[in-house]
Amino acid sequence: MLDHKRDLKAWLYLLIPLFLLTIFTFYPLIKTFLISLFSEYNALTDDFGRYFDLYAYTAIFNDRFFINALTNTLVIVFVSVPASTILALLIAVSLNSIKPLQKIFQTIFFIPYVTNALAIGMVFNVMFSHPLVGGVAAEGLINTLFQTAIDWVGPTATVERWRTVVLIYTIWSALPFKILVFIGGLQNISKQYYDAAKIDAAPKWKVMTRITIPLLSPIISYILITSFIGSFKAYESVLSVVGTVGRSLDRNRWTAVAYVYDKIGISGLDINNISYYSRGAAAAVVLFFIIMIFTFLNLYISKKTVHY
Amino acid sequence: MAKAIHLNINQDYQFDQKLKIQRTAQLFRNILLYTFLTVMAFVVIVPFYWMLNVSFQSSNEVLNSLNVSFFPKVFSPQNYLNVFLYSSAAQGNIDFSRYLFNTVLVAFFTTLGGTFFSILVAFALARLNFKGRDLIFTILLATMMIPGEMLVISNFVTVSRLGWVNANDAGSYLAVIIPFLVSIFHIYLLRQTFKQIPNELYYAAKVDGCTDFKYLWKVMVPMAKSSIVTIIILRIMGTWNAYIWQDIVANEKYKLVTTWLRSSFVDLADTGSGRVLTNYQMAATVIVTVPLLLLFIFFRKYIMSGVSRSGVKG
Amino acid sequence: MLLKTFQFKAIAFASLTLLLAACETRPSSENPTSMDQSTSENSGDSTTSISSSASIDPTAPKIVNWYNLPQDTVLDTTTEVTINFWHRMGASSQAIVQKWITEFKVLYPHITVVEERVANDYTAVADKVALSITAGTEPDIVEGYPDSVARYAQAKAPLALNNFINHPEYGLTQEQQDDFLPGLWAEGRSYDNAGTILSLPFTKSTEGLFYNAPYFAQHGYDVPRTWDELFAIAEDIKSREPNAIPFGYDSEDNLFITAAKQWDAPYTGYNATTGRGEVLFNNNEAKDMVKYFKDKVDRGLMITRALNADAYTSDIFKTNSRLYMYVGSTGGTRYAYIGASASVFDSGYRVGVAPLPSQTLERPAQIQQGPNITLLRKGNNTQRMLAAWLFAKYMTGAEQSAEFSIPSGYAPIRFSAYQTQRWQNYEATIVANPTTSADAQNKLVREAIEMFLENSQNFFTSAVFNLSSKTRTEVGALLVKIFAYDAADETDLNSYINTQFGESYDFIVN
Amino acid sequence: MEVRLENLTKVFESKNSARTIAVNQFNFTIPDGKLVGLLGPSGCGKSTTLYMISGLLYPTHGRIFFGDEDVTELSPEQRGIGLVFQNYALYPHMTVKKNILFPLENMNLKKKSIEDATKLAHFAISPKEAKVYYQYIKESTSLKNKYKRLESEAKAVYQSKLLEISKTKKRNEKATNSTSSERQSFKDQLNDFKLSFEKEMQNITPDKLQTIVSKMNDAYAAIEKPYQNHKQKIMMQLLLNPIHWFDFNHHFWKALKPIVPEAIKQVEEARYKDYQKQMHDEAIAMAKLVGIEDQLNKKPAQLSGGQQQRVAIARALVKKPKVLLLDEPLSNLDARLRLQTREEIKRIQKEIGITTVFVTHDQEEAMSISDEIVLMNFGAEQQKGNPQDVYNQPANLFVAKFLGTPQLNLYQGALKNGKVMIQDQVVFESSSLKSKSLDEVLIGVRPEGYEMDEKGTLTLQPQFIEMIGRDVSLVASHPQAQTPSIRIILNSDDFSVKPNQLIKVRLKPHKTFIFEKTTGRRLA
Repeated sequence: MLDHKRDLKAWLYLLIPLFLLTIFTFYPLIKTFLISLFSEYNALTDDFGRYFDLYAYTAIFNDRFFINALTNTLVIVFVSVPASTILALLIAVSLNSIKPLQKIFQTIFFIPYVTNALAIGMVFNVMFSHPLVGGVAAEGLINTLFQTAIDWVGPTATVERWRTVVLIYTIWSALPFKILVFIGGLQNISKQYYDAAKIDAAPKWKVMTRITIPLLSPIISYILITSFIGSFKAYESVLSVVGTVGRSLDRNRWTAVAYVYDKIGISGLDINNISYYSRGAAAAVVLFFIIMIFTFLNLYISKKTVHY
Repeated sequence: MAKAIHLNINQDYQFDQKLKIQRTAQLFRNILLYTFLTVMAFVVIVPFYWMLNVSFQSSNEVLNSLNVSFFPKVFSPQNYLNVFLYSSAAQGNIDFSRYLFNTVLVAFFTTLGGTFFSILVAFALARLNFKGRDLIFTILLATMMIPGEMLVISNFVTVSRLGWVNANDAGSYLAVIIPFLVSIFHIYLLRQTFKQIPNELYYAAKVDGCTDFKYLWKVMVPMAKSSIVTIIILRIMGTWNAYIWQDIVANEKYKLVTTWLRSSFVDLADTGSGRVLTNYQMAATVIVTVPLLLLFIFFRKYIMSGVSRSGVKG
Repeated sequence: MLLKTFQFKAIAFASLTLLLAACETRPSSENPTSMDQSTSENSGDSTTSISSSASIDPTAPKIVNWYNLPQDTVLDTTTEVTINFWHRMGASSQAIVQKWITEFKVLYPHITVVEERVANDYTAVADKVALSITAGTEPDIVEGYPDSVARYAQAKAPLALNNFINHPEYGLTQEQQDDFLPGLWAEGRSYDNAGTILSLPFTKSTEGLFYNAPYFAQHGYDVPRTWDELFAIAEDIKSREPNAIPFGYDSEDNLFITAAKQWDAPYTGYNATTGRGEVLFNNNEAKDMVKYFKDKVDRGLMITRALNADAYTSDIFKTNSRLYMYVGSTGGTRYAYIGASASVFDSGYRVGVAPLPSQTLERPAQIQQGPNITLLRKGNNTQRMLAAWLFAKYMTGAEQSAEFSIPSGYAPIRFSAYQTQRWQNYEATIVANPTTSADAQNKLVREAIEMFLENSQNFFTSAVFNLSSKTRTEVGALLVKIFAYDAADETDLNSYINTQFGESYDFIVN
Repeated sequence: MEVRLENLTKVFESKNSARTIAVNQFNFTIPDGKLVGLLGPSGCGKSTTLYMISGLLYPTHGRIFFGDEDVTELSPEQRGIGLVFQNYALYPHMTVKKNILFPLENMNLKKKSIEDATKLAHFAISPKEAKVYYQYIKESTSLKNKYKRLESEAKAVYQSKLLEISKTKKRNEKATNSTSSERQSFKDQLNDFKLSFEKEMQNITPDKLQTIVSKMNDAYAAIEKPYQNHKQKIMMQLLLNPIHWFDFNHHFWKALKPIVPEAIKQVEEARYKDYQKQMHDEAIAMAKLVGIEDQLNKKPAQLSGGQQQRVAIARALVKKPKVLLLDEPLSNLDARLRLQTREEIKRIQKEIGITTVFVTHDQEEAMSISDEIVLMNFGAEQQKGNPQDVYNQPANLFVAKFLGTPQLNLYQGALKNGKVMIQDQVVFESSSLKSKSLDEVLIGVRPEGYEMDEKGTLTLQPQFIEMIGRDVSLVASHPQAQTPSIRIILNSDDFSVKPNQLIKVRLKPHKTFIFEKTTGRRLA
């Protein structure tokens, strides 16, 4: 309602940040778009080449390893995000409904958040490790505990197995932030709703579904949106958990991002004279659009269901 | 009469019964809750237990033992010292402390600058109204979805044109700090909080002859401090976990702990086994984890209300 | 709000597609671009044999134009120059280079050399150099493998050394050139047929068979020359010690490439018609080769590094039990002793080195590895490039070559290195039957280097193109997978091998 | 300080260029030191008006004068007003004291008081020059204001013209031409202003202003110079002794006092005064005035609504504004507190005699404390004046209906040459009506405007009796009444009403108003 005479001031606040963003975000973004369309782009000379077409896109969609990478990403997204969200919600609610030990539990659940993601990924790797030849090294913790000799993360690990480990890790590492957010949200819900529920003698599950979740819905949707965006970009997690130091990540375990990195690492043209770099860019662009679509979907759904 | 009394007693008795049932139900529920939490807590904690366990094992144990040990056979706290003394050939003899120093330095400046800019932008977007505000906000939101790798190469070219890449001076730090200084995610988070501060406060401040800038720092920032603390933590975490970008742009002397944790401690110097000395690795990880943990425990209150705010629609 | 975003993006994309319409579209069959053509006349066979130096045809297209250095160019010693040298050397080697830099500064006070260890492995170095080329901040000298050079060549970045070498004052005389081991020297020329020289050999090594000498003597084994002989011995050992893994091979990558060569199985090469590098390893000979070794692995006769939980197989070797021979890089010769416990050493543990076994004695092959040094073109800054050249020349001098080899086990790259005083002194220190680990190491290094020299005619290198390094790592991974695969039966194994080969191939070319 | 609003107009333009006129050609003068209530139903533009006075909103047309200074272009802080919001808008993270101090901290006291002191000093030292100089300053500023005003008015006119054009525009050349011509003329106008401004500046600028100024400054310097050197020395001495570092200014001033020349004493005083203390004292004083001195260290959240209200008022008053603006200040309080605070506000206002504007939708509230009320509806003034007069002599139906509880009762009636009749019964006549005739009028009667009378001309059907405290009201019905039931306040002595028995009443002339049905204009 306040009338502003001078826009100029506002721009002063934005000046430096926007400048930085323009140089380090907008410009590269646009450039990547263009590169993905100039299918003979030469990364070394930064020369866009002669051709402006969609060949890079056709190339990646004919590349089964890209499809595979996308699948891996989608699996991570659609298993780990909902799973971790639900789990986090349960934990948060339970945490919120206990008095003694609450703070200690809170701290414990937060620990994964402050540890170096890569390092802890390697811990997982060690825990699930399995020597390919008996008698040269120790079985990992898990194999020892369950008296098995399964290759979970090694070169011979089957899809189901390494995916399981990756998912366990991603869920595990996604928990703390979500728990944190939910607890915060729960504490903002005023007690009277619950008192009312008590008076109506509503059963616990009903309280959960009829009061807690609706009142948390803005936070839930926020969590979903951000963590969807986040897990679409998953790479380091996979690399550190099911990759081996000094070897490039097994192509079957690639996420979309891993694909991008591999392609922008190779110079020159492939057999169809399409620059690998352009293909990397194209993959990134595709990923970008997928993320965008999902975000809109999210927002749309939350518009429908969230009670603000 | 007697009957009545008896009845009464009976009723009382039943009443007690009800109470008992309720109590037991309550008890049962609590038991369930605590078991659930304990189990989850256990799952969460295992990797850390393992981290600590390994970090106290001797190099010989991690390299040659043929079965996992749940507790260090030879308890070797000296690992924690060795982490600092260890200068692995793989790292060109730059020791851990240097990396730690780099990380702290970078973390400090990224946090400082990043938070500052986030505050400015969030304020402009939440409080001031000017032409094109919504457009800018929309664009920002859109860029939140960009996978970072779309930016890496062009940014590399940019920073190297600025002479920051492999610069043997502060340049390397700049290359690590500047490009991702402005975080849209944080701006978004903060804007949401600012949005919730009632307009009247702003008008009141106006009437009290308070400039926009002063209002931001004297009213908005203190009121949004929990969100700001959150951002600070997120920032520090970011630096703590920074991997790819800094690994590409900075030369050995200026890299951050993550690189060290991943690619150092490859055992060439000692026995030439070419294996990773996980005990050192884990000791190092513990060393970088603990301060952050303390930070959290210290700011728990703020962080919690802070992050939850971000969820509410603005 | 976000719907707006969508519109905004949509518009952006629409405008791009409009652009597309304005642009030229690609004819269906288009000839490959520069780099590929340049190599198009390259010899069609799968690998460039180095022992027989390829015939030079000056009229052939050059991969990069030779930088024109007039004969009468003189070094301008008045103006300061600083040149950068990027490498990935370990601490000890780095120390030596730093020493050289100070020495060089005395010779040429106006030249300052800045050496820098920019990454952990050669691929990472290449990535960095590639990026820096894009950004125009590339170093003057870089240590690396040929395929990296080929990569730089796509930006015409490498400096053709021919005119520098031929320069009357600062160049290399003919006998100086001949002083380099011919095979190594030839590698610098292997990028085209015009004789363009893009690199000088720097630190070179090959693979050797290291064996537990006393153990072999004790059981009267002769040093194996073929794989069959080797595995015969292995089986004998196995029969004696059931839980032994008699033989180890450190690098799966090398195993595949070398063995493929020995089995005469195509690996990579240059397409005769297009002249572009191509991937050929997906063939039956290669599969047979893999099966041969897979069989040995399954029977517990053999192990590789990946199977050994990423520890060098020498790790077990050093325990003087279970593993009695391994193939490792001569660059790491000393690690045959380093790390072996004193007790083991005193118990008489000694190591012998022999050439790599081959499939048949007719077709011996031994990989030649180790980085070269490449100069990068610095515009037309003649003085700067001249300075870089001089330092490169200095680093590859006889003295330096010897100095660098002795501690590491890399072979000197020049014959005259063996005449240097330094080398003589070193030779003098070698004792017939050493009693200290240090002596033993020196002896072994010497033997390794002799082995290197004697077998240099068997050296080979693979074709060099934008996918060669990817292929190399991929075949390594492929081998590990197959070795680790737990096959139900013959057919299962075959099908698995086929699928894996197929996948790997698709992956590389895609 | 008198506040004058000259045909103030505020038009809100929403994105889809839908224009809503919140305030329309509003003219009003708030006499100095009076408390004026802006009264009206919600959305009548009273708050908008208030915010325009405060400077938070800028009028589309019209001017605002504080005294004879045009403040239309000035920002809120420049106008020197105090504003109290409906929800108090206290800073939740500051203590009560901090809240009250906040405005003071923003108004660089030191600078200001030094300036004033310097001015005085100048007058003391070189009266002649000072007189000329400050005269010039005063005139030039007022001149600037004047032209600013002129320009903005011209701009407003220009824009409204453009708007007209764009409305009538039919996508043809002429329209665009006219816009361009308008733009041209506007430009010319601005140019003229510029020229004439410069000319007038010339006129008021005294010849050789420079020399005068320099003379003045030299005279000042002549006195200050020797003293300055002294000052330096003393400062050095003090700095050498660490005891003085704490609260340096205090010690410094103590040392300076004896040696400072009379002429510039105030200036130096102003320079070394402890403003923190001053602000603090003022804050305390304010707190005392509103009676919250014992709450100073609490956070707003810990206070009751009434206390928060007082804090808000204290904060608004602490910087001694010329005008105090209150936006529905009582609406968040419960009934009892409301009465209390109402008195409180009145008291405070009287005590400091500040011109106050009080916005409310509660007529009772407005009437009880305002010296003068302004009734607004649809962004326009309906009636203004002293509350009682307005109540007794409502200008129109709206006013009559809006004021007074229970509401006034309306009957459908007719006017036959001067006589007002309901159902052919003459209920009211007045000379003012002369011999007018109108077959549709509305008769408004205040609830207290009835008298039981056997010969009464109005017959009512009682429904029931309502007792609110002391006064008793009869709820009855009448066929011609606009409302199903009508309320009559009876004086308790005469009520012998029996249920379901018709009663006859007479209307008190001064409590009865006649309105034109169509326009709501009052006839008598």
